[in-house]
Amino acid sequence: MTTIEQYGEFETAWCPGCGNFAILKALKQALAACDLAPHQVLLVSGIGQAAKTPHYLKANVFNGLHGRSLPVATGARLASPELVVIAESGDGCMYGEGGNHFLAALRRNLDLTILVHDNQVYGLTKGQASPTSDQGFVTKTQPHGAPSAAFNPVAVAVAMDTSFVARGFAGMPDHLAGLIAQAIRHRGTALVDILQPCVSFNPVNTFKWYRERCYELPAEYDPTDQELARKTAAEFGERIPLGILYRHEKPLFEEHFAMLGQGPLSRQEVSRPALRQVMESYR
Amino acid sequence: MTTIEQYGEFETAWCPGCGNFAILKALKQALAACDLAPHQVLLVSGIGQAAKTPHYLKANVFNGLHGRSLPVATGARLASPELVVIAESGDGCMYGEGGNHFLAALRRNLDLTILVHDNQVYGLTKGQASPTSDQGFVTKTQPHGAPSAAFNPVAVAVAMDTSFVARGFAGMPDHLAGLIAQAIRHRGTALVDILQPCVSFNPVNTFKWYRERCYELPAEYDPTDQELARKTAAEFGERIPLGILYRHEKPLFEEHFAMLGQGPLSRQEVSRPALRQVMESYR
Amino acid sequence: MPQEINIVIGGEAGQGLVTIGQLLSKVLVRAGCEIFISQSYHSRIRGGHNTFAIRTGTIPFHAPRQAIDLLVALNEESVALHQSELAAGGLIIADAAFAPDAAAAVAVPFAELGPEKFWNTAALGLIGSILGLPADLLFQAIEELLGAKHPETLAANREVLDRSCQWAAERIKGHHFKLADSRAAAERLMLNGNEAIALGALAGGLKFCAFYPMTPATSIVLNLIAHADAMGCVVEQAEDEIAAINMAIGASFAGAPSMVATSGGGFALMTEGVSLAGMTETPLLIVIAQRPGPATGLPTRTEQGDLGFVLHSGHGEFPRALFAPGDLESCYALTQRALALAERCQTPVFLLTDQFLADSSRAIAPFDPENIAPVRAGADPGSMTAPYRRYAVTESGISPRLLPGVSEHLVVADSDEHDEEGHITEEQPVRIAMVDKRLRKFAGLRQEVLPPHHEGPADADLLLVGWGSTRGPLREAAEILANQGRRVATLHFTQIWPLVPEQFRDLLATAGTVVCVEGNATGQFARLIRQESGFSIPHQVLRYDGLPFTARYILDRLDHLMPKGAQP
Amino acid sequence: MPQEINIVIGGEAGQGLVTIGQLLSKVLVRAGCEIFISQSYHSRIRGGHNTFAIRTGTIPFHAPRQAIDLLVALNEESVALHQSELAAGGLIIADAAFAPDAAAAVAVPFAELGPEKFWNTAALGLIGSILGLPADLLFQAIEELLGAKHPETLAANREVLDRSCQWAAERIKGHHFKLADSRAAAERLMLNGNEAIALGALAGGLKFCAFYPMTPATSIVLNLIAHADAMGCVVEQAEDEIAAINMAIGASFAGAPSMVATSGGGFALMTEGVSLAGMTETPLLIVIAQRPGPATGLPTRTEQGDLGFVLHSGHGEFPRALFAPGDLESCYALTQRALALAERCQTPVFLLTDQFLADSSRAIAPFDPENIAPVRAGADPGSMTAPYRRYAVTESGISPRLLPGVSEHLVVADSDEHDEEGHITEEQPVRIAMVDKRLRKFAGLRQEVLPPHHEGPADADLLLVGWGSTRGPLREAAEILANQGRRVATLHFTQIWPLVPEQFRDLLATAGTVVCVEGNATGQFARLIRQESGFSIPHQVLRYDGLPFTARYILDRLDHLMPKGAQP
Ligand SMILES: Cc1ncc(C[n+]2csc(CCOP(=O)(O)OP(=O)(O)O)c2C)c(N)n1
Ligand SMILES: Cc1ncc(C[n+]2csc(CCOP(=O)(O)OP(=O)(O)O)c2C)c(N)n1
Ligand code: SF4
Ligand code: SF4
Ligand SMILES: [Mg+2]
Ligand SMILES: [Mg+2]
Repeated sequence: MTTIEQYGEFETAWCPGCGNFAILKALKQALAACDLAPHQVLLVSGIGQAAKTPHYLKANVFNGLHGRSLPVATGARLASPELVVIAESGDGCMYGEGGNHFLAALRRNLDLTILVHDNQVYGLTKGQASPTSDQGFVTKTQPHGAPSAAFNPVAVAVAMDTSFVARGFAGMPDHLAGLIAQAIRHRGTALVDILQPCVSFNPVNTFKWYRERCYELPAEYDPTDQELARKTAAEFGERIPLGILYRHEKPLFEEHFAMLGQGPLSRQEVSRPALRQVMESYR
Repeated sequence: MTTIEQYGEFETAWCPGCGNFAILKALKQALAACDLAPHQVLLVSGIGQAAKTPHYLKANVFNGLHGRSLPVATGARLASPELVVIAESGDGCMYGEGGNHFLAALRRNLDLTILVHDNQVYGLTKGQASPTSDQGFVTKTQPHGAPSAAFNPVAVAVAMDTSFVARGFAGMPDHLAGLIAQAIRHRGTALVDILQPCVSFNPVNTFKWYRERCYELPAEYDPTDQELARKTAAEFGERIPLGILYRHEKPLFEEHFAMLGQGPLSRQEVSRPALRQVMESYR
Repeated sequence: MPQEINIVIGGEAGQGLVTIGQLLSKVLVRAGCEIFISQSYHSRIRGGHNTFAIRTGTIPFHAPRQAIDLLVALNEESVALHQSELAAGGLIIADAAFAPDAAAAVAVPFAELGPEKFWNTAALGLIGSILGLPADLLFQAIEELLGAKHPETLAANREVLDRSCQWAAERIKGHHFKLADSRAAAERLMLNGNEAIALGALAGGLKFCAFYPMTPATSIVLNLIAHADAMGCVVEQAEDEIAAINMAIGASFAGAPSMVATSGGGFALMTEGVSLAGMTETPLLIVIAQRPGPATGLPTRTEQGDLGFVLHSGHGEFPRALFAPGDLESCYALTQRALALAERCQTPVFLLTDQFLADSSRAIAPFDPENIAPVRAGADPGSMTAPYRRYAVTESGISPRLLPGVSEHLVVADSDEHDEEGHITEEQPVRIAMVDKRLRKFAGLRQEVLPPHHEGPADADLLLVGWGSTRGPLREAAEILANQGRRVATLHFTQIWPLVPEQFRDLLATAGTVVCVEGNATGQFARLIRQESGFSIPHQVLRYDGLPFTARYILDRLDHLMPKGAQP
Repeated sequence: MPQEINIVIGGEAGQGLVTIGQLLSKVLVRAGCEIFISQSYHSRIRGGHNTFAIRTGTIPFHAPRQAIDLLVALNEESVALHQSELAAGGLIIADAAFAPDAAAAVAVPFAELGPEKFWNTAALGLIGSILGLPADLLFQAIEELLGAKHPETLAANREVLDRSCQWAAERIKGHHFKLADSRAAAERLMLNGNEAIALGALAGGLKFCAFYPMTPATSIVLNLIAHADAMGCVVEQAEDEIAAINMAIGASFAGAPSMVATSGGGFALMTEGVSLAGMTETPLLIVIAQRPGPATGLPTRTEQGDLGFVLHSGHGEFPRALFAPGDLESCYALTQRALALAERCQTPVFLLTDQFLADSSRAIAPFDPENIAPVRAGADPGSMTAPYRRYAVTESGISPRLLPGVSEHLVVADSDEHDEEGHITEEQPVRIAMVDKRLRKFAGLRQEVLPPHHEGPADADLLLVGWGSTRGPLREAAEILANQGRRVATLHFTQIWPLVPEQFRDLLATAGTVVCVEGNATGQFARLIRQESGFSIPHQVLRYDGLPFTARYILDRLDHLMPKGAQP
């Protein structure tokens, strides 16, 4: 039985009051709840404040480039099907610089968990608009307000028939821990978009702002009903639904690769007889 | 009054029987119908068979990099609001390599037309799966069939509340010409996904295959009803809807830039008094 | 009275050290002092150890100094980290709570001077009085910052300020930090390198900039945005760096003098676009503010490690120019030059700076807004004979560039190899003609290369070679040695490509000991010099810990090269 | 009987010239002939002018030849384009419809030989009989292609084949194209460069490849995919090149020997990832098949224009190695070496090839599948003491690499500057230690550099220097000159980085005239040689029209360098 303590306590570089602290705690809680030991887990992140998270708990870590957590996670997952792979980064990383990988990852449906700290702003670079910034959101780089419409990740994920689509809120850590645990347990690609107040650069979308709008999906909500999911996922503004918006099983990407049945590629020897046959084919 | 002849006739590098011929003709028809002279139009493309299209009619042309037609079109449009800018390329170019630009362009809503020759395959590179290839589509590079789910561009565009979303078919050139003309006339970003049989590398999605499935949206279909549009856009398989799936007006991206009111940036002088004031501000 | 004083304010991000530093700088400038400001900070928003260093006095400075005269420690860590750097006769100002008990330390009872939210004002008062700055000047600066909205806050600040000045006047004695009054004009611009680049760009006729945020380049764009409406410049935050450069290319094609600004990692994503600009012959200014790599490296520190990468960036072969400004004045001037050159030669031109130059400020004589020659894009359609050929083969290699939509001439640009009209071709003779045409532009570029700046005797015993942001420390080190009677010279490059060996080979050959000073671990510029001139620079002083060069750093490493006794 | 014959089949894409060519090649190999095949095609799927050239005879060939002995023109354009290249005594085979009326031309009434769909078979028959190849061998090849499914089709083919052989035997006389029988073993592998690279990769232990399609690299991956299941190798088509390299890095981190394959434009998008591999010290093989740039350039042609770009790719500083195979054997061997080196030094290693080498095939002695040493990723966790430190500072600079998940040791990799455990740091001393550690690996790389291959007298009058794919034409040119009694030597590099001047400086210095031969317009390798050795190669033979070098091309350009009379 793994305990949250096994994941350790580390000093962070985050601002006091940042929503990231609650997300970090929820993640540890979820990993413990899934009874995973640190060495069974690989956390892959990009660059940003959110992307520093993997440094703040015990696990295998690949902290790569801004925007590129998903391809690295994909490669690692394909090389080592025994690893529990979690890609974790910010909204700018996942939906901005990494937008194309986000689309491709949802199409692939690897057994992979995607956690997005969505503070609707670029934090580490000091407060530019991000893809999820509300249209009109005023920053130093967008003095007349963000000119583009906000990206709604869950709406797009549902439209792409993603296997598991959820939204959580740093202000409700236990609910969030539950979502993350279910995402990790889900067989397929699971997206959890996490509303995360940034106390330094997002004066609009504060804990209070989210609290006034967020509501938990009712018990009778059926996450397997895609049409309902499309409608619900589109909702973001006066009211913001939290919970599992859409969930259904589909074939895993891994199933297309027979050799992944034999475990990690690092343990698979090169077969001389097979190589001989390959060479023969060029006769 | 512009005639289709003004757009000229050129020798192409396409295979006999390719769907691109009909698209080229429809494009000329639409431009003439909009009474645009060649020099008023800028065609921006990427790399691929579709991306060669701009070389085959009279117009201003920027034939750039694979996947990058949209950013180039965006820059050109912002520099010269008098140009009618059309980004035209293949499914691989727009939804594969260029996926992140596709998302950003839909969020921006510039007055821009996006034409995608969607042959569900990488043509110029000899037949690999593209983002829109049906899952399981067998190619030399996907001998066990395309492992990822197919990308549904119109479903994503509707989910992103794109201003104008349509689907055409190279097998119905007049209907297609009508769609393109409306897309060009539409004030905002207009996406036309064009089903384009590739006779050399796509033996599955042939003219016949599409004909058996495509149907025109009925006259009573209301393209302003987003919920209906979401449902309709999701339809691709046994039946494939053609026409304007979703349309509504929203503020133009250009409106956020006051200086674009003064016409092309190339005609705007640097004001010494303004520069002096700017410098003063560093006192 | 000292000719210069090096003040270092240390504390956590969020403690307001930048506010204190900026207010103090303003006052110093108005008091007619020369100043040089350098900042050091961590890649985080709150916490971490940051410093704001002001080197001030009666002579102009172009580099930071290591030895600290006045250390203002806003937290205990600052004392621990910098105490050892204190100069002889140096002073530490710290709260009584954590002030070290050392002769050099002044334990300040901040609590007694005022409530915590006014401690910045208190610190300003203390420093001001130590430096002998008039309290009114100090208060005026605070007024300008807070505005007249809340008179009661202002009054409270005034009180704390006076109390602090008083306290210092009484308790801090026997230190000679009163600044000699200086002749420097009060009417100067306070600029850092990135601000100077932004001004240069706007003065040079920039009309479009696309960017994706990246330290230390972002502040260039922030400054463009602040003046975008006034100057009629479109600035757009792109979805990624690939989009940024392709947008800029599209805008430039359509007639807007355009630039992108980024750092190494973001630039890596632009290299395909660089090649596109080269092939389509689209003018483009690419500004790269370097930070230590590889990969994410040290995001908020400085390095000169991307020279080779930038110089060879983009697949295939096409002409380019690369500038590396050495001070604020050249940031302003070279940015304009680069924009003009890009338009004239229709090719990408690079401006290479770094975090040190980006974030270090000086008060300098104002630029003349009348004395500019902004770029105008494109040729006159009237002069063109039909059919217009975008890539007409010419002797100079430069083809007439029309803008799309401004006339009935059709403008066709192509990333494939193309014929004169811009259409795809695979004809070998056309290919050869086009490659030759593009490369002929390189000859043109070579003709207007800025020669390196040589200071000191041609036959110096010691020649210090450098490029870009190292200019200040390089020259200061040379001056120090010169003052010790050594025959020393400096050779500083601000145009890195093309290189014209005739401009410097003799200087390298005739000098005694030649040392290349650069901010990287492998001596990239020295390699480039050998590649282009065949001359191998025998000695190197390198720095790659993320901190800027200082005269001291260079001199310490020159020691072993110098005849004993002649030690600085 | 001629020692060699150069056969060129020309026609449109889609006309089946590749089928004819491949069948003919198969038969020639079985008949014991040496062959060298080179292809040229346009960037389109149908139409355009393509050629399939087979140089065959009794001695091994390593380059194409310009002069054509037997031109098989499937369309009129082929006659027009190649008639002038016909060698003395050369022959043109063309349909009566468009055969030129020249002595050298044979007008074939294809219509009489069979229905159109069998004309490929007819052409094969004609060529076969001209070369004196047994009809049974020809038919056997056709049988293998069509399979036994449709006996009637086979019968029809046999008929056309015999009729055509007959026709040729009667009508085409007086030509000495019957091949001397050769000793070459029939049991050989028919490979092109990309196939040899794929085999090398699989033999070397490759377990993961991510790619985005790009000519001329795609066929490497196609060959990996064809054998992926048999060899247990995961190959994934990524959404773009950025994803491809980051996936490969992720897979390598997790223990799969990994590679990416692309061309210049796609590689440009990978350069940030290259820097990531350097910083995280993740083994990675990067194969770049060059084509002419800039930008999209000439997608289906050849060039050596990306050397400088690849060598300097990635921001910041980290060690790397770069190989450039010169023939099929080294494609196979160097790919294995590169994979092993990447794993041992935990850094990116490059393999630079080009369209010419990629698409030219030879029949070579089979490789020994037993004689391989596949890479095994990672160290033994048992040997590790806790806490495990991924980036432990060592003398060699190489830190013990464990794989995540295989033990309880936690593996932490970071793109920021990091401490020994892999966690973000901004400490200057750690930064310096890590830079030094990474760069120490370069010393290791330098110790196992493959020396350039030198052939001929050390004090030759003429030394031809080249690298990568030019090896064949370079040596053939030298042989021709040697046969004319000139003292000529070649110096060919297959490892381009690191360069060890001690390995070649004297050879350059002692030779008479030194000429660098490379496939680009600016002499990139010559510049590199000067940068590393200080030696300036005075003469260059360059090619940048997209076509491969031939001995003839080189010799023509050497003329002016040679004392008159001594002309080849
Ligand atoms: C290629 C590249 N471009 C830009 C950057 C600079 N950068 C670092 S973090 C960041 C944005 C972070 O925003 P987000 O992903 O939302 O994370 P947050 O800091 O808000 O948690 C940017 C633009 C980079 N490191 N690399
Ligand atoms: C950066 C880059 N990667 C890859 C390529 C190679 N490439 C050229 S066209 C193409 C795919 C074309 O597919 P699509 O966009 O669907 O156009 P189509 O040929 O099917 O019309 C690819 C991968 C390239 N030119 N540049
Ligand atoms: S900047 Fe925002 S996101 Fe980053 S740590 Fe501070 S509060 Fe959190
Ligand atoms: S390959 Fe396909 S898309 Fe390309 S021209 Fe031929 S048929 Fe059309
Ligand atoms: Mg964010
Ligand atoms: Mg396509």
